[in-house]
Amino acid sequence: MRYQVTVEGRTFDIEVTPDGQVWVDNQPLHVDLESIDGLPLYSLLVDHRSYDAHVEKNENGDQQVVVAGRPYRATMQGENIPTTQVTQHQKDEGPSEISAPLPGWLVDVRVAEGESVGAGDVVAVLESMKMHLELRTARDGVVRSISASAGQVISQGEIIAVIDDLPRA
Amino acid sequence: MRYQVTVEGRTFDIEVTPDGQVWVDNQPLHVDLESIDGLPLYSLLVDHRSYDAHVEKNENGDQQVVVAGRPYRATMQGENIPTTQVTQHQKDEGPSEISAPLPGWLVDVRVAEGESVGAGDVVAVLESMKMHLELRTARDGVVRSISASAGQVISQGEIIAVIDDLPRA
Amino acid sequence: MIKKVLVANRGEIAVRVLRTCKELGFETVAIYSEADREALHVRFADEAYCIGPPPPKDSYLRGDHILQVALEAGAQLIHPGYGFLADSPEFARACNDAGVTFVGPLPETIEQLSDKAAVRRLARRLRLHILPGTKRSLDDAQLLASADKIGYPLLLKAAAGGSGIGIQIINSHSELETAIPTARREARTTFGDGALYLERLIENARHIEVQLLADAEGHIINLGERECSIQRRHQKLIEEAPSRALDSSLRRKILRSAVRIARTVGFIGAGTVEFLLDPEGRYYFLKVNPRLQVEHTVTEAVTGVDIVKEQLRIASGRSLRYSQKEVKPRGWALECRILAEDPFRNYTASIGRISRLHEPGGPGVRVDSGIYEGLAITPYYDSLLAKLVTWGETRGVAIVRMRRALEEYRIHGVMTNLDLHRALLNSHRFFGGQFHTRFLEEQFVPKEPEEEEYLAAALTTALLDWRRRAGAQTQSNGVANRWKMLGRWELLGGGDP
Amino acid sequence: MIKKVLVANRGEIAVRVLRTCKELGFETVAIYSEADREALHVRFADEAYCIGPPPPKDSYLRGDHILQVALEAGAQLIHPGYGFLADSPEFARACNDAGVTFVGPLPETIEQLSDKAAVRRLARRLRLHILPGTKRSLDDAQLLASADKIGYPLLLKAAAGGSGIGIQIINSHSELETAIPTARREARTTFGDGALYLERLIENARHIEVQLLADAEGHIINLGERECSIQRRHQKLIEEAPSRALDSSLRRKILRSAVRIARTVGFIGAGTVEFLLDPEGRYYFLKVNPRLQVEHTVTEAVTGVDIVKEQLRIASGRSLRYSQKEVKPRGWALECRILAEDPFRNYTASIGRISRLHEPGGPGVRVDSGIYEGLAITPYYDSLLAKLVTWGETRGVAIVRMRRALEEYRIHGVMTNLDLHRALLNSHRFFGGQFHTRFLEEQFVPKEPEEEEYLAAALTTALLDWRRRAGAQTQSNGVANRWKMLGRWELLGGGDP
Repeated sequence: MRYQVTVEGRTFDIEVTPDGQVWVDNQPLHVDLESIDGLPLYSLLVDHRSYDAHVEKNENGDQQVVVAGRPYRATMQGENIPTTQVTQHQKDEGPSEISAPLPGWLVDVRVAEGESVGAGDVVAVLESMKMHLELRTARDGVVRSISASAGQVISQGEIIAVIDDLPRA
Repeated sequence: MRYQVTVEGRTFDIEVTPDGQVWVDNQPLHVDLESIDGLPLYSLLVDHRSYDAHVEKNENGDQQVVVAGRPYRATMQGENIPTTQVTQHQKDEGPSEISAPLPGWLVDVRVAEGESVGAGDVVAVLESMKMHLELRTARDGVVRSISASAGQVISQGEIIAVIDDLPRA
Repeated sequence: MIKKVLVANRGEIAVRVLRTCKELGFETVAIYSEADREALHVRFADEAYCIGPPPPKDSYLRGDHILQVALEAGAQLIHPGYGFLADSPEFARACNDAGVTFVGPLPETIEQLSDKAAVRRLARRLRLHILPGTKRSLDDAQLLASADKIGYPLLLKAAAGGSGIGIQIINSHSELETAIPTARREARTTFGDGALYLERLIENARHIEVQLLADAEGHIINLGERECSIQRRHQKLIEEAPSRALDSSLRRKILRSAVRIARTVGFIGAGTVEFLLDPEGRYYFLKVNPRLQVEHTVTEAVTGVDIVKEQLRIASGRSLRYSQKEVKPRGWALECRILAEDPFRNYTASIGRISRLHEPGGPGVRVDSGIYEGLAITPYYDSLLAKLVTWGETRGVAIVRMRRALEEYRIHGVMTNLDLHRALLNSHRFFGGQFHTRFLEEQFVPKEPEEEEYLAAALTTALLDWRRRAGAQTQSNGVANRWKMLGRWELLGGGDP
Repeated sequence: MIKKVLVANRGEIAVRVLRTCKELGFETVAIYSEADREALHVRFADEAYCIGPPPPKDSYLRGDHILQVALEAGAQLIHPGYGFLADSPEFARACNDAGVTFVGPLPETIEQLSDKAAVRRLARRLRLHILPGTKRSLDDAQLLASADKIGYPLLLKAAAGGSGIGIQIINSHSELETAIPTARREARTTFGDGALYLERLIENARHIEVQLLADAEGHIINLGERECSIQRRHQKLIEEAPSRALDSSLRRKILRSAVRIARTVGFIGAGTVEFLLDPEGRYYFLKVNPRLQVEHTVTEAVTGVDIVKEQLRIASGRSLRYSQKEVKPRGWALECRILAEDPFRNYTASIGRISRLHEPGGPGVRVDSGIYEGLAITPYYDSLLAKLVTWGETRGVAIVRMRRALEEYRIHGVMTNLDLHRALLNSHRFFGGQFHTRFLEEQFVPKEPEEEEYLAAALTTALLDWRRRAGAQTQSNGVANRWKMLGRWELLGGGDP
């Protein structure tokens, strides 16, 4: 089985033979991955170098491998593996929603309905865990609606404002 | 629902009403049992007294409740609960087997086939985790067979000797 | 009679205080909001009472509820921890009036210390330097005029703010003009008070503070200084004791200044006097905190004094057990605040459930944690999960020990700033002690992770996929191990496997 | 050049040594048996090599394999920990001959110290008291005759034994007659050598030992004494430093005796001289351990010295960093050995998988652990899971802190002796320091658990059944909490919930 694994921009060519031997970039490596008690917890030995690895989902639901306490996103290609589509499919059209990435309290709403906004403008400020979080719009537009007001408790994912595209010239 | 719960010899009469209120020995108690993250781990408040409880199986496979780090065996009776049979059903007849409660090495076999043994006699000595463990016979009898010898590695549950009852007088 | 103590706080500091109470043989009472039913301090205390819904204003700030619980539970003492009601003279007074001893200074002292203008006047009388700044009730035009007089850069602060919230750095007149309206609005929303004031920004300043203990008989001692210059967004991140920035003569002066100001206000209990130190060795008085601080642990590590125990003793009317001469600091200590936030994405707070936890141990390591495996981290309170403290004979040893302990620490389920700490502790400038309060935000560049860890992540990903496909026959690691081991025996040329 | 250290051990002590190596910036190499692939020390080290099947004689005692790994991995130092090869002059010699430095005394010193008869002669020459006893090669008749001369009670010991294994107390001639054949057979099976000897049993004796550090230039210092009188089956269970049994004049004498004997044998490295102290204050020399001891942690806690670091420094040819005067012990420290065994069922060993682990923390607490959640505890090695160490200004503070830490500790999945420790630490005689080496087995009666915990167990059992039956609608604790809280608001008469 041959894999192309990309970790944070670095790509490794990894081959695992039917008897479990591992070749990386066509060099043999002595690799021993031990799963601990059915947990997503592993002890990895690579030519006797010892790593601890933990496989988990990150906030966005993507799988990540935590090595020595540091999280790495890994994507994989290989025979029978649907190529991971990391296409930069950005919606350039239609309304965009500004929602709360965390639950918290709305400290401030900086825009009014009907107001024009530019990419990067702060639409609202959310407080969560004693931190202020600025919620910005990713592109130019007009505020169609605002569905929350300062002082209000907000759930995760709750929509705070909807921004319409600028009318086409 | 009414329960009779016996914990290490002490029996409590516990009633849980349909709305979850708890009465113990006909006195109302404010009881709040909080399960943590689907784990067998609980935070228990009894009239505001705080306990941590952990439910697990002990070595014999019986359920036990660990309160504040100390294990308690609890048995329960109630409507629709098959009465827990804790009968002292001791086999007084037929051959008895001496087996290893832990894996380890057999350090010594103290009896020979055909030898008479008395209740409490040491049949063999097992070493496990640097400890010596004496394996004794529970009653009088004659050693029918010995199936392991000193120095041998023994698995958990492996039979080391079989003791026959003394021929009836 | 066995005493009963109510701890009017949550998280790591509630656990911290409960620990000492237990050691003293006191009965303990915890309070919790609806969001904290699972919290460690609830499980840790002898008794626990729910005091309200999650928002602090409805629970941990409800002094009336908390006092009611204390009376119902029969507590003789209330320890406020830090934050929440710790600086509230009203709460302290209500407790004392109800016959429950508030663990802290007299309500009048707390009141006096919370009046920032009065404290500044007092400091000036004692001939301490204070930061040039304005009053707290200026209008926009007055602020702009004062700013030009004080000179830039300066800090625009919300009068009702605290703990580093509501502070902005202003570099010019025009920046200030733009900043004022937003700052007022935010201050009004966040603190319910739009008042702002200005303060001179000292560049390359270091934050030095002095830990004090004082009893009701007027004995005051210092437990040495702490340095807390590694900050993010004006909030302390790493603290240490003692400070590398002080030589013995400057140390003596600062310690003496701290004791003098405490004596003047009739301070009783444990408190901290905060200073800013400029690169020329001039120190500016900032304020007196009439309570336990997050970073009291580093002082405990070097002095061996349990500060919470001394607080409880003093609150019980006993006199100090130490004379100044008997306080003999040894070695060096560091504290890293472990926060649930993503330092590489603008310190965004992170919530979730602790899915796995492995804490460091071994010589010279102390962990003060408010979490455990399975606990949900909610967005309602601050993001402090735990404090990691290391001690060493020298600052160098404390640092290498902290590096080692940070490498051991594993928290899964929420993002933490462990990695930022690792990077900071590995930086040469931190090791050299060359930093100031804006070091992290202005000068620090974290190191890239080690190259070989990328490969480890890639191998784990590929092998897990391969195993899923290959199924059961390769699950048995034991067999693979034995095979490899046999290979090794041949290599080593001997031994019956 | 960065040094590389191979740690020729497993479990908590391997982790302990690896920690200091990491702090020193050394590269680390672990070795493991097939049973230890998951072990913490493997995950902890930079590199790890399998050296054989589970039985120690096939892995951790295979000096040839271990040395081969050291050479292959390019390690310059081998730290043996305690047990296994730590006392083996052959292994020390093989390492040194192969150009890998053995962290310990010279092989000749280890050899000399392992010859018990020679060491006794040496002690006698230095006018130290030694326990009346016999040679190690007597036949049955000679043993019986010698026993009558020495007097009863006495100890029958296997000559090849150690660590408290193969020791029996004999109270009379007839008891000895019965015991000899069985003891010979067991010694032959366990140690491969049936030789026995006798030693006077000192009643109500206390175990006192002195920690030493010595460099190659002949500087020797002591780091004070430890007391290890709380034992079970002649194995230490709780240790402390300093000892309550010594006044300053006796302490001075014992420390001086220890240094003298070490000087006489040309000791280099870290070592311990063990004594028995009788109730009259007479102390008997027992032996010199040329290695790190399990309980070195309590000495570290009071002196602040990292003993492993000093071992590595000395092994690297450097001289001692401390003069005797610079060693300034502070406070008191205790260590509890946390073992996987059932103390209430004859100390039966327990195996299984650690299903949940919560370690204590906070001020004055150190945990040295070889386990983590998910790890399988196998029957192949000793049952030491972790060591819990507390420090306090006084012995009393160290004790109450230990009680508190023991209450916090949770280990699920295997039986442990945590409960025995809790009971011991709560006993008045332990608190009073009135104990001796047979205190636990002869005099200690554990307290019954608290009555109310029975009810807690009963309630948990009943409510879990009730919830299972009631199904989903009662799972939502949040609703129940809110309901109860509303009730509370009404009670408190205020606040909008």
